[in-house]
Amino acid sequence: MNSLPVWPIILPLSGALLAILWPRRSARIGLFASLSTLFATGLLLWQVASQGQLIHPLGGWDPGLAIVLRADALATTLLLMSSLVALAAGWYATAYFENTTKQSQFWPLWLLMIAALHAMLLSADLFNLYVTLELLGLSAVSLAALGAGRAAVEAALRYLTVGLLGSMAFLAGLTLVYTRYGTLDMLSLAQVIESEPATWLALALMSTGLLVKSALFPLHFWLPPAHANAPAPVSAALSALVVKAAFYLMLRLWLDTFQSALTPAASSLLGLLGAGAVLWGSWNALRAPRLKLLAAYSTVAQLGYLFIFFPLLMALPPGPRYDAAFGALVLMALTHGFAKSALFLTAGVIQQRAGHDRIEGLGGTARALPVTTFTLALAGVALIGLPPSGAFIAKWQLLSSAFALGQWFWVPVVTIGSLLAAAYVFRVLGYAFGTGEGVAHALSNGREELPALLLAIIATVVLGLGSIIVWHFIAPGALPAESF
Amino acid sequence: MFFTETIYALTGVALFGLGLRGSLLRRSLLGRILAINICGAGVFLMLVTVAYRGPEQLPDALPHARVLTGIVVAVSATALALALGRRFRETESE
Amino acid sequence: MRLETWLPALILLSSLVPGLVIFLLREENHILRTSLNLVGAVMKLGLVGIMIWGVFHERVFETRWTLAPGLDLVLHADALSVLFVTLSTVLWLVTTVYAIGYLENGPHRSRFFGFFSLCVTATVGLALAGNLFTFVIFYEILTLSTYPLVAHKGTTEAVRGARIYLSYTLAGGMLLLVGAIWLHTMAGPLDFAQGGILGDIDGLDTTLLSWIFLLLITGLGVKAALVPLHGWLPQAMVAPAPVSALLHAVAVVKAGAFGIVRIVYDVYGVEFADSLDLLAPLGAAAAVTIIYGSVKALSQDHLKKRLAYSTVSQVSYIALGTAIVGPIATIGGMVHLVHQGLLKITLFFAAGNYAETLGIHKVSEMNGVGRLMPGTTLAFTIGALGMIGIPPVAGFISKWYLGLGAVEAGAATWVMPVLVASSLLNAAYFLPILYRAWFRDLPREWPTPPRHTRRLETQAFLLWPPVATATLALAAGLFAAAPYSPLEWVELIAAREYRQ
Amino acid sequence: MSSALLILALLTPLLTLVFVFTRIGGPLTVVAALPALAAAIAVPAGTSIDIPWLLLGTRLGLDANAGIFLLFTSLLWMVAAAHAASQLQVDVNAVRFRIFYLLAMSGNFILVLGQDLISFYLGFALMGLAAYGLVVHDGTPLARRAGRIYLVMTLVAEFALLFAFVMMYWRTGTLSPNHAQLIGAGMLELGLLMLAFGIKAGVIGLHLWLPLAHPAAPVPASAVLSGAMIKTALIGWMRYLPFGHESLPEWGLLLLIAGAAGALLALPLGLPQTNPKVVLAYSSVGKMGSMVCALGLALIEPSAAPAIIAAVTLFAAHHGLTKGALFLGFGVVKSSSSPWAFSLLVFPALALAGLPFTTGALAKEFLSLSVLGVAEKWSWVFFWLLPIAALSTALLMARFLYLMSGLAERKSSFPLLPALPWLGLLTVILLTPLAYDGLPSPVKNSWPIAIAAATAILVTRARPALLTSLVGRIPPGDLIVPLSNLTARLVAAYRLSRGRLRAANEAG
Repeated sequence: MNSLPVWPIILPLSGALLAILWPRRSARIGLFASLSTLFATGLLLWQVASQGQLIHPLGGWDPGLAIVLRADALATTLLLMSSLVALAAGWYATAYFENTTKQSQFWPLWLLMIAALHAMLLSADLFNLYVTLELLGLSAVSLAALGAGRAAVEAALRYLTVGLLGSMAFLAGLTLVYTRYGTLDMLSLAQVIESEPATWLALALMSTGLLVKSALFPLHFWLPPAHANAPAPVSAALSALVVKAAFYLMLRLWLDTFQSALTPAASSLLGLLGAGAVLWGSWNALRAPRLKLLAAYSTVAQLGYLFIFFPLLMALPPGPRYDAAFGALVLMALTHGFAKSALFLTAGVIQQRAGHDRIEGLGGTARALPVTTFTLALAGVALIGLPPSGAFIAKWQLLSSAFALGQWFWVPVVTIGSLLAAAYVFRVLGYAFGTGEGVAHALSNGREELPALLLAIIATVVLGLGSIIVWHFIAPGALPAESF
Repeated sequence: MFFTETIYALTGVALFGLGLRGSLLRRSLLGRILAINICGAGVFLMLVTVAYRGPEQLPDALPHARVLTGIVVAVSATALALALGRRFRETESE
Repeated sequence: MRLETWLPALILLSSLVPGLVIFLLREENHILRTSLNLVGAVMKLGLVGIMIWGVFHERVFETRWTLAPGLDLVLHADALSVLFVTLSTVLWLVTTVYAIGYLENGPHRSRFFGFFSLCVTATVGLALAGNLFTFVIFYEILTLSTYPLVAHKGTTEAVRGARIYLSYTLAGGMLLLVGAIWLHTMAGPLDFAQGGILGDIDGLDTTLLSWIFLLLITGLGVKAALVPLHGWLPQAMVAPAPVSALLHAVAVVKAGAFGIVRIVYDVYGVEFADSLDLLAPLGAAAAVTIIYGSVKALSQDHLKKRLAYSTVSQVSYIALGTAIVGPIATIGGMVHLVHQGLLKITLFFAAGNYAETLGIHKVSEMNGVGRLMPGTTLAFTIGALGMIGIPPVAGFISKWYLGLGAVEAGAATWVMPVLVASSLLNAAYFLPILYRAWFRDLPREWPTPPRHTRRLETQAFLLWPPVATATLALAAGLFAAAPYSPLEWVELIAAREYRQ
Repeated sequence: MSSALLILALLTPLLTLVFVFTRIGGPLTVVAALPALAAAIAVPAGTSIDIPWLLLGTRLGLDANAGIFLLFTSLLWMVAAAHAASQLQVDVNAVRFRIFYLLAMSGNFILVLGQDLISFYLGFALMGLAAYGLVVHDGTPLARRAGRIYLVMTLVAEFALLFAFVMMYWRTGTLSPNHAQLIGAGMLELGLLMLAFGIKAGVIGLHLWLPLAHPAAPVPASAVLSGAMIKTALIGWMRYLPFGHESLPEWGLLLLIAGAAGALLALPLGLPQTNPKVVLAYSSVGKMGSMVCALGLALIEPSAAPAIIAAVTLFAAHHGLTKGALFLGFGVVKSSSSPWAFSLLVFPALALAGLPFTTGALAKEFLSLSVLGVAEKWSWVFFWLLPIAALSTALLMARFLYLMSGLAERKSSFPLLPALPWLGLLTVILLTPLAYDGLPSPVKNSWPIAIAAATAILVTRARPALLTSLVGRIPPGDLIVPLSNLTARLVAAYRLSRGRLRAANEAG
C-alpha cells in the first residue's frame, strides 16, 4: 500500500510517452493523465492525512542506495496544488492551442514537466533533487520556447543558461556535502549536520543555485521576459509551480536538513533579499506596459513575501506561534499559486480576444468579457491580500509574528508591497472598466474562461474561508492551544 | 600517495571556477555552452576524487553512479541549448 | 441547526446569495433581477426583526468560524450591532427600490445590483462583527464592493473619482489592518465586549497602545471622512444617486464612524481611553471637521458636492459624541448614527430625483423646483431642517443630547460654540436651497423638459423612497421617547458601555 | 374634556394644512384658531396633560398668565386670518401664504401651551421659521432683504435658546422646571436666554430686524407679527426666569436699562419715518421696551414680581390687540382709502396712547400701580418713564394718523365686508374695559394726549424747517444699514482675496 507516492510521478510520465506516440490525440491523453494524477494525489493526500509521513524506497533497495520517495504533509499539499493547477492550465491549453501544430508539441513537454515536478516534490535525496531540478529546468525551457517569435526563444535561452548555472552550483554544494558527511539522504543528514565552515559553504552554493532558480530579487532578471513571452498556460505553470518548487527546496534545506547549521544573519539576509524583491517587483509591475509582464513581476514580488518568512521562522522557538507562521507560509504559497495561474490564464484569454495584452488597450474588457474581468478582479484580490483571500490571513499571521518578535522592519515593507500590489491590480481594472474598444470580440465560450475562474475562486473563497484546513494538515501544533 | 587526490580535487575546483567565469563573461552563445560543460566536468572530477578510498579499498560506487547521471544530464542540456541557439539564429531576420 | 448560531450568518447570506445570482443574470431578465433584489431585502428585514426581538429578550446570537489559529470570524449580535444592522437593512430596502427606478434602462444593471448586494453584505457583516479581525475583513470587502459602484458610469471622471476613492480607502484599510494586527499580537483575540477589554489586560505598554489607537483611528478616519482624510468624499460624488445615497448615509461613511464607536467603546473602553487621554485629540479632529465641512459646503454650487461636504461635517458629530466622555454624549453620538443616515439618504434621493427627472445638478438651477416637484422638495425640506437641528425632525434630538453630554462632561466651553457655529453654518447652506426651491419662480427656459407622468411628479419608484425616509426621520424625531425608537435603543446601549 | 380641547387647539391648525389647497382654504384658516380661543376661555388655569411618548415626553397645559396670552393671541390670529381671507383673494401665492400662516399659528400655540422645554423650543423654532415665509411673501427685493436679516437673527436666537435650555435641563434635571427649581442659573445660561428672548422681543440693539420685517410682511402677517409673536418672548422670560424666588439684581438692571432705552429711543427713531407701518413698528419697540423695563424691576425685587407679571400680561394683551387693530386698520384704509375708515382708525390709536376709559388707560394704570408700589430706589425711574412713554406713544400715533390722512383722500364708501373682522376687533377693544371695575380717573392720564394733540396741530400748521428736514433722514431698521454695508464689504473683500489666491495658484 505504501507504493502510493510513485503514482503521481508515473502517470504523467507515461502520459507524456503516449502523447508522443499519438500526437493527434495528445490533448485527450494529456487531460486524462492530468485527471488521473490528480486522483492519485488525492489518494496519497488521504493516506498521509491518516497515517502521517510515508517513506517508499524505489525498488526495495536499502536507504543508502535507493532513490527514496518521501510524502509528508508539506510535499503532498504542494503536490495537490500542482496537479490542480496543471489540470486547469491543461484544460485551458486545449482551447488555447486549438487546431495549431503546437498542441502536439505542447503536451509531451507539459506532462514531462509535471512528472519532473512531482518527482522533485517527493524525493528525499539531495542528488535526486539535482536530477529532478535539471529535468524540470529543461522541460520548462522548452515549453517557454514554444512562445511565438524571437523574444520567446531569446528569453528561453537566457532561462536555460541561468538554470544550468544554478544546477551546477547546486551540484557543487551537493559534492561538498557528500565529501563532508558521506551521505545525501536528507533525513539522516538532518541528524548529522554541524555548524561549521564546510557546511556553510556547501549550503551557500546550493542556496545560490536554488535562489537563481526561484528568481529571488537580485537573480530575477531572467524571469520576466521568459514568463511574459511564453504561452499563457505555460507561463501560468512557470510562475505558479516551477518557481515555487525551487522555493520549496530552499524551505526543505533551510528548515529541515540544515536547520542546525543556520545563523540568524543568513536568514535575515534572505529576508532582506525578499523585502527587496517585494518592493522592486511591485514597482516594476506597476510600470509594466503589458499584462503578462505585470504578472511576471508580480511573481517576483510575491516570492519576496515568502522569503520574508525565513527570518521570522528562524527566530521563532518551536511552538504554537512557529506552527502558525509555518502554516501561514504554506497558505500564502498556495494562494499565490492559484491566483497567479488564474491571472495568467485570464491574460491568455484577453490576449487571444484582443490580439494584444497592452494594459492601456484593455478598454471595454468589462463589457465584452464580464466573467474574465471578474476573475481578474478575484485573482487581483488574492494577490494584494485583501480579505476574502487566503493571502489576507497569511499576511495577518506574517505581520503578527513580526510584531511578536519585534522585527519591525518587515511591517512597512509588507504594507507598502500590498499598497503597490493594489495599485497595479486596480490600474488594470481601471482600464478594464473604462470605455474604449480594446477588446472587440464578444463573449467567448465558457471553456476558455472557466478554468481561470475556478482557480481564482479556490484562491479567494476556498483558501479564504477554509484556510483552517491548511493548519489542520500542515501544522496541527498551532491549533488547539489558544495560549499565545 | 596523498598527493594525487588533492591534485585531482584542485583541478576539479579550478575547472569549476574557469567554467563559471567563462559562462558569465562570454557573450557568444557557443562560448557560454562550452563553459558550462567545463564547469560540469569540474564538478564530476571532484565527485570522482571523493569516491577514491585509498589504494587498498575499492573506490565508492555511489559517486561514480552520480557522475554517470550527471554526464547524461549535461549532454541533454547541451543538446537543447544548441537546438535553441540554431532556432535563435534562424529567426535573426524577424 | 440552533437559531442562535445560524441567524447572523443567515442575515449575511440573505443579501450575498441574491447578489451572486444576480451577477450571473443577463441584462434582459429584468423581472427576475428586481424580484430577487426585493425578496432578499424583505427576507433580511424579517430576519433582523427576529434578531431584534431576540436581543431584546437577552438571547445571544453568535456565529463563530475559525479561519486560522487564534483568528475567528465571529458574527455576534449585541445591542449596538443590531442598531446599525436595522438601519442598514431598512435603508437598503428603500435604496433598492430607488435604484430600480433610477437605473430604469441604464447599462450593466446586473453588475450594479450584484455589487450593490455585496456592498450591503459587507455593511451588515461589519455591523455584526464580533471581533476586530472580522471587522477588518468586512471593512476591506466594503471597499472592494463599492469601487465598481462608484466607477459604474464608466466615464473618465467616474473612473478617476473611483481611483481617488480607492487609493484613500485602501491606504486607510491598510493602516487599520496593521493597527489591528499589532493590537491582536499584544492583547490576544479582541472580541468586542461592552465597556472595552484593554482596560482589564494589565502589563500592556500604554505608549504602544496610544500609537495603535492613532493607527486605528486614522484608518477608520478615512472612511469617517475626518478632515485631512476626507478628500475622496466629494470626488465620489461622480457615482449614480443610489450609490452616493448608500455610500453617504448607510455604508461607507457609517462604517468609519461605527468603527470609531466600536474601537473607543468596545475595544479600549471609554474610561480606559480617557485615562490614556486619547479622546481629546479625537474630539479636536471631529470639531475641526465639523466646522471645515460646513464652511466648504457653503461655497459648493454643485448640489451633490454640497451634500458631500455636509456629510463630512455631520459624520463627525458621531466622532464628537464618542470623544466626549459621558453616557449622554454617547447617546447623542450613537443616535446621530441613525438620524444622519435617515436624513442624508433623503437628501440624496431628492438630489437624485432632481438630476434624473429635471436634469438639475447645480443649486443655482433649482429655482422654483418646489412647484414642479412638491413631493421630493418637501422630503428635501424635512431632511434639510433635520440637518440644521430644527425640531421636530430627528436631527434636533442628536444635537440636544450632544449639547447635554457636553455640559455633563464639563466640556461645554469648547463643544457648545462648535455646535452653535455648525448649526448656523448648516442653516447658511441649506436654507438658501429651500428658499430657491419654494420662493423663487420657475425660469423661462428649462434645462431639460420635465418628463411628467400623468399623476406623480416623477416615477413612483423614485418618489416614494425619499418620502418614506423623510417620514421615518420625522417619526424618529417626533416619537423619540416612544419604546422601540432609535433613542430608546441607544440609551439601552449607552447604559451598558459605562461600568458604574 | 379640557385636555382634549388643549390637544385640539394644537392640532387644528396643522390639520387645516391639508385643506389649504382647496377653495375653502381661506375661511378654514379662521376656523383653525377657534379651538385655541375656546381652550383659552374654557380650560381652567393649572390643568396639564403628559404625553410621555411625544418628543422627549411633552407636557401641555395652561397656567394663569398663559391663559390670557392664549386668549388675545388666538383672537388676534383669528381676526387676522379673517382679514387675510377677505383681502388676499386675488393674490397668486395665497396657498403658500396660508401654509406659512397656519404653521406660524400652530408654532405660537405650541409655544404657549407647551409646558416642557422641548415643546416650547419646538413652538419657538416653528413660529420663527414660518414667520420668515410671511415676511418674504411679497417677493420684493426689500421684503427679501428684510426676510434675510430676520432669518439670521431668529436663527441666532433659536440656537442660543437651544443651548440655554440644554444647560437649564442639565441643571434642573427636569424638562419642565418651575420657578423654584430655576434658582442658581449660570452666567452663560442666563446670557443666552436674554439674547434669545431679547432678539425676539426687539429689545433696543437687537431690534434691528423688527422695523424691517413688520412693514415688509402683508398686513395680516404684520398684525400677527407685532401683536402676537413678539409677545412670546415675554412668555419665555416669565416662564424661565426665577421671578419671585431669586433676586438677580445685575440681570434685572440690564433689562431695566434696555427697556427704558427702548421706550425712550422709539420716539426719535419713529417720528422721522415716512412709512406708517414703520412708525407702528417703532411704537411696538417702545411699548415692548416699557414692558421689558417692568420685568427688569420684577427681577430686582422678587416681592413685587407677581403683581408686575400680572400687569405686564394685561399690558401685553392690550398692546397686542390695539397694535393688531392698528395694522389691520392700516390695511383697510389703504385698500379702501375711505375717510370713514380713517376716522375709525383714530380710536385704536388713541386707545394705544392711553385714552381714558380705554384698555390703554386700564393697562397703564395697572402697570404703574404694580411698579410704583415698590418702595425701592428704582421707583423714580418709573415715575419719569411712564409719562414720557405715554407722551412718545401719543406723538407717534399722531405722526401715524398724519401719514394715514394722506392716504384717505378719495371720498369712497365705507368697505363694510372687508372691514368686518377689523370692526369686530375694535368692538372687543372697546368693551374690554367694562369687564374691569374701578376705572382710573379720566383726568390723571389724559394730559399726554392733550399735549400730543397740541404739538401735532402746531407742527402741521407751522412746518418748522428744523423738523421737516429730519423727515425721512433715518432709514427703517436704523443701525442695520451701516452694519449690513460693513458685512457686504467684508464678504466682497474675502471673495476677492480668495479669487486672487486661486488665480495666483492657477497661474503658478
